[in-house]
Amino acid sequence: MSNILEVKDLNITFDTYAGKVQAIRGVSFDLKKGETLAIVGESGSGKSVTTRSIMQLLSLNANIEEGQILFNGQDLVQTSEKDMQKIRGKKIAMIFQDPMTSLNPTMTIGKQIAEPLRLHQKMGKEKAHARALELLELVGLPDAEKRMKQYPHQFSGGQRQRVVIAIALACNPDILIADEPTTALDVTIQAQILELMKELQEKINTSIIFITHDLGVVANVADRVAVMYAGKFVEVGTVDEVFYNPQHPYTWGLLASMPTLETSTSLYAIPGTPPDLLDPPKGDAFAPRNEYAMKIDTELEPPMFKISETHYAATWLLHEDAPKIDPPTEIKARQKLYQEKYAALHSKGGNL
Amino acid sequence: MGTQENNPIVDQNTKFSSDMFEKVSGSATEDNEKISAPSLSFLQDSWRRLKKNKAAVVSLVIICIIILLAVSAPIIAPHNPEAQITQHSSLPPKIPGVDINGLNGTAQPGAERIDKYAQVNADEDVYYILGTDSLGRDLLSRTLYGTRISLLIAFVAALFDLTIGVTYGLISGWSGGRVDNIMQRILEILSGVPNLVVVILMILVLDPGITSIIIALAITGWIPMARIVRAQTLKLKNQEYILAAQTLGESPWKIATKHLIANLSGVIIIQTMFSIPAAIFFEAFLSFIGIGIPAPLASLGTLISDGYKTFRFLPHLMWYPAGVLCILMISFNLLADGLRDAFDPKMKD
Amino acid sequence: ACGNSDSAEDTTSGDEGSEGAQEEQVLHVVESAEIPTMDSALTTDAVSFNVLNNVNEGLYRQGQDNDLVLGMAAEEPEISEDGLTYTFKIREDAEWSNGDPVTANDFVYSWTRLADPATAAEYAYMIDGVVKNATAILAGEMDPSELGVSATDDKTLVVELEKPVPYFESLLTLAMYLPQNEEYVTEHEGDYATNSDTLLYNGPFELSEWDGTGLTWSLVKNESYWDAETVQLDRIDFDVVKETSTALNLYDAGEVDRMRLSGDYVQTKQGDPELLTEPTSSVFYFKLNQERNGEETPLANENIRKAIAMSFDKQGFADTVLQNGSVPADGLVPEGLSVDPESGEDFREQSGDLLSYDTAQAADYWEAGLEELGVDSLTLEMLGDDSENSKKSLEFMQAQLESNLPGLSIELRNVPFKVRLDADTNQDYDIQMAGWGADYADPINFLELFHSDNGNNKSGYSNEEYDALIESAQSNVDDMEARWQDMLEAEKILMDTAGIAPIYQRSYAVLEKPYVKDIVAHLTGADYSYKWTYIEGKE
Amino acid sequence: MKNYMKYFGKRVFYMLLTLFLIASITFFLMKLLPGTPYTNQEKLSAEQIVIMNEQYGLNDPVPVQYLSYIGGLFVGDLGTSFQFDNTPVSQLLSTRVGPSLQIGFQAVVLGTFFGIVLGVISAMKQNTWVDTLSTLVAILGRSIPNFVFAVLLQLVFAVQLGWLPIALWDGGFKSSVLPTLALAIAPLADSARFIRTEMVDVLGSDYVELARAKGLSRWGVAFKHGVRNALIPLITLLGPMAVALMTGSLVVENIYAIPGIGEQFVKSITTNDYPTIMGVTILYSAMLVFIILVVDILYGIIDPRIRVSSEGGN
Amino acid sequence: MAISDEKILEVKNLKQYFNAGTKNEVRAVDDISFDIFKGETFGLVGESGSGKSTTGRSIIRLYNPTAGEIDFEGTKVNEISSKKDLLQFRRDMQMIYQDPYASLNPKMKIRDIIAEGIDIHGLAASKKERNDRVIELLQLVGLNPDHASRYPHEFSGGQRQRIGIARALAVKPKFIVADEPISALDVSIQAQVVNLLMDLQESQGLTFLFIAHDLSMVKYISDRIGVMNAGKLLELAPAEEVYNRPLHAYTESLLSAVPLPDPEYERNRKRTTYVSRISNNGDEKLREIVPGHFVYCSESEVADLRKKEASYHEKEEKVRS
Ligand SMILES: Nc1ncnc2c1ncn2[C@@H]1O[C@H](COP(=O)(O)OP(=O)(O)OP(=O)(O)O)[C@@H](O)[C@H]1O
Ligand SMILES: Nc1ncnc2c1ncn2[C@@H]1O[C@H](COP(=O)(O)OP(=O)(O)OP(=O)(O)O)[C@@H](O)[C@H]1O
Ligand SMILES: [Mg+2]
Ligand SMILES: [Mg+2]
Repeated sequence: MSNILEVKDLNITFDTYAGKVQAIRGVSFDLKKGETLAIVGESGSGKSVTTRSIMQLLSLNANIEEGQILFNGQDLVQTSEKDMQKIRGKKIAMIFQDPMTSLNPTMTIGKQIAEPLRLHQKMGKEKAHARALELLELVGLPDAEKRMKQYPHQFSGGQRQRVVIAIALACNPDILIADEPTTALDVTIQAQILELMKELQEKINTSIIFITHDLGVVANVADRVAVMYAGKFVEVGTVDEVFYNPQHPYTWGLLASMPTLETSTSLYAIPGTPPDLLDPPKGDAFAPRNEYAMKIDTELEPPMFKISETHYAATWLLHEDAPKIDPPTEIKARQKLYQEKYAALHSKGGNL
Repeated sequence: MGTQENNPIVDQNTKFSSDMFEKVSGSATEDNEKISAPSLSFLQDSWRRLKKNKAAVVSLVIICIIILLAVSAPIIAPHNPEAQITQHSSLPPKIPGVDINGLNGTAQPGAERIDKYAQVNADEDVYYILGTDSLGRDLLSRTLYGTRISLLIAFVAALFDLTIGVTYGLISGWSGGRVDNIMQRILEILSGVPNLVVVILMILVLDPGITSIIIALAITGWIPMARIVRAQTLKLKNQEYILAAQTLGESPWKIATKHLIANLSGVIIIQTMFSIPAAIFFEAFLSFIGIGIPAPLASLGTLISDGYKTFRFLPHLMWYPAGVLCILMISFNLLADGLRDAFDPKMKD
Repeated sequence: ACGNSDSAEDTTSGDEGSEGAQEEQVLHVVESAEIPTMDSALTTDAVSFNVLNNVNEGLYRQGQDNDLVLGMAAEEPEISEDGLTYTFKIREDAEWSNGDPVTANDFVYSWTRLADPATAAEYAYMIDGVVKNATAILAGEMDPSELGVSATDDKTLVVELEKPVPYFESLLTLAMYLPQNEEYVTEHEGDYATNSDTLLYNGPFELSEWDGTGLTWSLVKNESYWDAETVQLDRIDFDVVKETSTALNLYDAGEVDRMRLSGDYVQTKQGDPELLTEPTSSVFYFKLNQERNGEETPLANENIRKAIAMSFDKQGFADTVLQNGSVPADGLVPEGLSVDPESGEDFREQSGDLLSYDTAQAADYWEAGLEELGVDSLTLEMLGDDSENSKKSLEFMQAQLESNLPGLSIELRNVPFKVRLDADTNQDYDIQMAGWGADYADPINFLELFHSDNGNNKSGYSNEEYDALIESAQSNVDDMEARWQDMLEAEKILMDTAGIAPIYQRSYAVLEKPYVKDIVAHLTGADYSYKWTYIEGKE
Repeated sequence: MKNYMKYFGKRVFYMLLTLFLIASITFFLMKLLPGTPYTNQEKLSAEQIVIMNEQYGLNDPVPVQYLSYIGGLFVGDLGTSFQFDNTPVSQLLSTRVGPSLQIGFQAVVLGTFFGIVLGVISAMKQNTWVDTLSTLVAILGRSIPNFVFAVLLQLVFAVQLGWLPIALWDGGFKSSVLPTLALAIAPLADSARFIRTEMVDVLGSDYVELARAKGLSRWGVAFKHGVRNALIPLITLLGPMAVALMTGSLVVENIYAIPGIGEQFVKSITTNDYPTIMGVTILYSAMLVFIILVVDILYGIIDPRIRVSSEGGN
Repeated sequence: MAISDEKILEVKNLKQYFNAGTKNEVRAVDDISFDIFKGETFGLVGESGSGKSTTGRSIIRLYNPTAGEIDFEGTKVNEISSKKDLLQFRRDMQMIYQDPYASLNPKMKIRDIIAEGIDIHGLAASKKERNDRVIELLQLVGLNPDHASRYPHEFSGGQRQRIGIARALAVKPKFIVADEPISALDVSIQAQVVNLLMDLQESQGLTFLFIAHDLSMVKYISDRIGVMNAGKLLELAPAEEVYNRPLHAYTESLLSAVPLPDPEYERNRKRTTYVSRISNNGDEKLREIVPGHFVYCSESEVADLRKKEASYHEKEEKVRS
């Protein structure tokens, strides 16, 4: 599979009165044609900023300090605004995180969905309308015909979110960036939407970057998963690798924090607060909250340690000199499952 | 996957001394509480941003200078603004030592350029920096005094706009329903009854002077502001953050002052800035029909209104006062824009 | 040179081709206001007077030398011994523009209409006290048909007067004394004289393209006018332009041939041969109010009044403020209005300069006055209109009075015209700048204003001797010279006691293209006659 | 729909009520004006005035005059002008209002259009020289009175360049150009400034970002999504301003010698031409209350979150 | 957990229609009734657009109900008129808004946003106390103290949501309507916030109306759960009941769609879909099937539902044994 998108050493800061917020600190990743990359991670770790930078839609006080964003080999950071317009919405579409404020309060929903169609597909008024209607139905809005004429404030949170999804899907983009697209949806509709995305992917080989906090959803949609913490990717791997064989203590913490339908005791939460990105700590940013922290963590930033061809994690625990530690039981259970599967696969000679 | 090539600071196989891998304990409680920057209030923040805006700062300085000049008019005015030297009537500007047409005491009423000062046999040392009017009064002195009055008018107009206008609009828009209906109908009536009729009736009962101007402004000057504030209030009052403030128990008055005004500041500032020249010329009109500033006092407004009739052959009579007014208005507006931007946290620092 | 004057070029070249040397007899003038009405009984303003004077004709009209010439009257009237009955013969060849002959009844009808209170004619007072029974009719005490005017036949008009009126003939040139065609007026009841299609003409021109409220109209030559051969202009186009600068631009661009100029604009044309001065019979003066709110004002003191009247530089005022050729006035009656019936000398010339500018004398009077009042300073209010000129005038006067009369301070009050009149009516002012324009060419028209009982006095001025002289001059037709002397005497008294403080007699500054010839300007009644006007030398 | 009709009906009722109040207040105030309506008042004697007042019914007590005037209104009779004898006020209005309407309308359309464009450009190029320039234009437009512009335009485009007529109304387009330009300054300045300030807010909002994510150009976003959201303050001011402009401006009409209503109105007040004062006032306020109703309805159309019809009240 | 049997909130036959009486009428909430007890967490789940937020907003008096009644601590919410009572009500009941960004004034600093309630109700004696409290709240929700001097647009989605939570907590209310309060938070911070909320509930007897989509979280936090669809309350029962013995078809379909953090499971999941039935005889309403477990159904269905409920018990027995 070829890479449709490559992000190389991206560094983004924000000017604020208090100083420069170092929101993205050297993020690199690639996205293959037709795959779904899920980004999970701490709130405020830079997921949205990363994806916005792909769209070249950062806020006024943002600076891309360094890095390249190669879309089919073209560096979007250097791309002119005019050329970006031809990419946005058509080749790369984005579902914004905040569906409530993302819709123009003074324009009917129908018009807003039809807009990219008319712009990129040069559809006539009626055709665009018909297609918009179809899209609304696809995202599961009942009474779509009537809804087309309504304004955003007449929609519930989830309904608006679906409208935003419809807009993003309108032009069958090459890359779909979905920033927490289903947070406001109930599980049945969420499932429908996820299926819709998968269909799209199958049909036109769209690549998807999917940001979510719902690890269940990640498990459902992702081919690969990236875990972000404090402006960095700390672990990247296939969905099985990350869920069944997580290596980074932060990933462990995440998996452990999830309640299941059976949980009844107090939830596990990673202790401490995320670092201040105005002045990121020396060494591993996660160290202060890491119960397995070592001296080196407070002094040197860990590199990405390779675990398999597809699996990397940035923690000194993977260093060959690091002491072998005992992950939480929940993680051990997962790893056990992984080893079983891995062994089974290995014996069959299959691929993960 | 190219990640590892770009990211690492050290290679993953580098060797370290073993103590590096010793566990450190209690790290989770590391103190995160340092406050890295002094925290500023919204206003302080705005002020800081304003200071960074060059145009606004320059404007502020210019305004201060003009105010200072106007206030000290009695000290610095070179002539008595009311003294008529009829022989020296309608003299063009003359600045000693400057020989630029328009500033050297010559004028071109017909085909030829003539030295007006020589024509009236003025002494060598007689000069009027901005020229004189048709009664031989020094325009510079009149402009200085006029600026004083116009600044006062500007202040009064702004005050009414910001008090009556904004309050009326807020109450009307916020209350909605019947209150709004009645308040809006009152505005319609106020603006429907011809101004001139009211003003003429005022002549009959009021003496000319500042009080009359203030009353006249109080009757109508603030209406556009009230309308605009009401409209914006209608727009904002259903915003989620206003609802949030309501559910916190914020009183309507506080919602108005804390939430609405901050978000209305743009239009309020602009409308205020527009109502200032409007008031200045309204005053000129009032003076003209007898209830403004009594002659021979002049304001910028009256100077301009009188001057425009003759601006083709006595251009200085209009352009200098108009120039002062424009500089004043431009400065006010650039400052206002600066304020508007300063109040907008989304502006880039 | 500039290539967009195509329309102008087209017409001139066309004319040249067809008519050769014969010039286009078209005049284009600027007017200052709309025509409010063309009903000669109702009209009150200069603009309609002017048009009426050129489209209609009364028994007399003002001639080229401002003398009285016969109009509709075929010959001078027969006047009875007692001076109370006039018998006029109407011209045989006088015709209305619809072909009807002008008859004696047309006068009877229009005068009766004027006197009928139901007409509500503002200028009815011009007939009041003149034609017999007019006063009673106006008061509603008598039927209009009782008016002392009758047609003995189609062409003979008999007029009976209430009392002898020395200036009766000069009244007959005025608009309200114009004839009206009864049949036509009754036929157009409701819209008579509201536009150029509902009017009849018996004068040198006909009005056309006037829609009743518009800013343009034209006069075209009336071919059925009895003296049509004298009339040379084919057409006069009027445009109302209220803004002098605009009019000036139009004039400079050659789009209009004649306009009035005001104030500051005059200086731009100083020395230009096209700038003319046109004297008028309007005199401006300060009314000095002696009694305000039932109390005497300092102006009740004669010395104070005199001091004020002599303390301002009238020439300086005319030169710096008015700039239009107006001349200082040292008496009430304007120059050029009328002449001594015996010597032919002008009233003004005979009467002389009675209250001239003299600061030294003024200061003396001032001292004396203050002493009599027992004060050493005074504050007086000066009232004037809100017109631009008036404002500047008052400012000038304020500076003059204050600098020449130590201890005097003047507060200025410029108010709209009606407000000033209101203050005048209520005698609620100290010093007021006012003026009077002649209705007809007789000094009495001015002098009677300050008779104690005159509605216009309103300044508390009252002088028995003066009143007696005025009363005798009002009705004396027997001895015109004695009457003249009375009037001279009266003005002297008014000036000696400084009942008013005269300022200036107004002139208009006018721009007129050199090729415009013989526009006759009048001092009383209508401003202009175009009957003799022609164009010559326009290339 | 039913609600809407009900609201509309109610508003029309209030409109008429407001109009009635304006007319009544004006009537009584106007009667307090000093002097008589007679042009030649100065020369009339007191008796003469009484006679004439009688003729015109001005001797009746004011309430009686009021009732008879209002009575006349109901049968569409606005009375007869004093300035133009015998001319019904309705006729005066109908001949005079045309040019004022035309010029005022042209000015509003022109000024608003270019004002919006200027405002949008300003907002898009915030804090650049373009922005400063457009700010200057707008401020000068508001700080220099329109009569100065009128005279300047006349001087430059008519006298010096000779492109357009100096003055004199012929009903054609050419003679309306300069007065239109002179009057357009005010709506231009207002539009430019208010659009700018609102646009700056709007351009920072999420939906503008989404619109850009759709691939719209910055300008496309500004015009398609921005302007409408920035219109509220503009139409608020523009409504009454349009009425004011369309009912004439004294100075501009005088400068260009236009037979408009503005100059007549001022004259009618200074000459106590009662029927004309009332006629113009009623015309003006009818347009005003109507425009304000339109503006109120536009609020809801421009921004559906504003529903003026709703009972409100918190 | 200390749940009393004292009702803190009673919702009776609440109807909330938008554009009532027009052809655009939306029956956002259509005749629902439920009670919330002091100290409990009442979870509200359901289809997107089913009227959950509207219910919450009606409770906190942002809307005037079209019909029905809402009693808070015994008084009718919509009839509170005296200033003092209203202020008290505003303090006792708070809301965490679904849309965190829109509910933050863009021109106010976070410090002032959070302190607004403190100021209104006079909960801080000095400027310092106010500031300390703001910092304390920020830390409670996992934000940095120096975030206090930033503006809303400078935050990530999850951070904004936490600001909203901090604001609601600032006035120490008795009752919080939490409308999807943690949807934008990463799981660790979710856990932290949920723990915090539950601690507060423990220590201060707080009551929650907790609207959410994440069923595992709802189940974890709630005592009782209501399931909504199309403006109606379809099922109402203790959390365990709803999860283990769902009776309404819609509830079952919801449960079948809950995603789990297990790729293998997800690849093989089967959802049951719910097709809304058109009610035919109109006597459908919330009926108590077993004590404490209500289902929206018609009289005729009650027997079947009871059977279904019993069958769950049998199954459980089997598993146990
Ligand atoms: N305009 C801005 N000015 C200053 N800081 C900003 C700005 N926008 C974002 N940030 C900061 O950048 C960091 C990353 O934000 P981002 O929105 O990418 O987070 P996220 O990973 O999407 O979090 P969430 O899951 O909560 O949405 C945050 O700490 C945020 O406070
Ligand atoms: N102002 C309004 N005008 C018209 N309809 C509205 C309005 N507000 C909400 N609605 C409609 O009411 C219904 C219920 O909306 P509500 O916001 O309560 O849903 P919700 O259950 O909170 O959904 P979500 O989970 O998506 O937030 C929706 O169908 C919505 O379209
Ligand atoms: Mg985000
Ligand atoms: Mg909701």
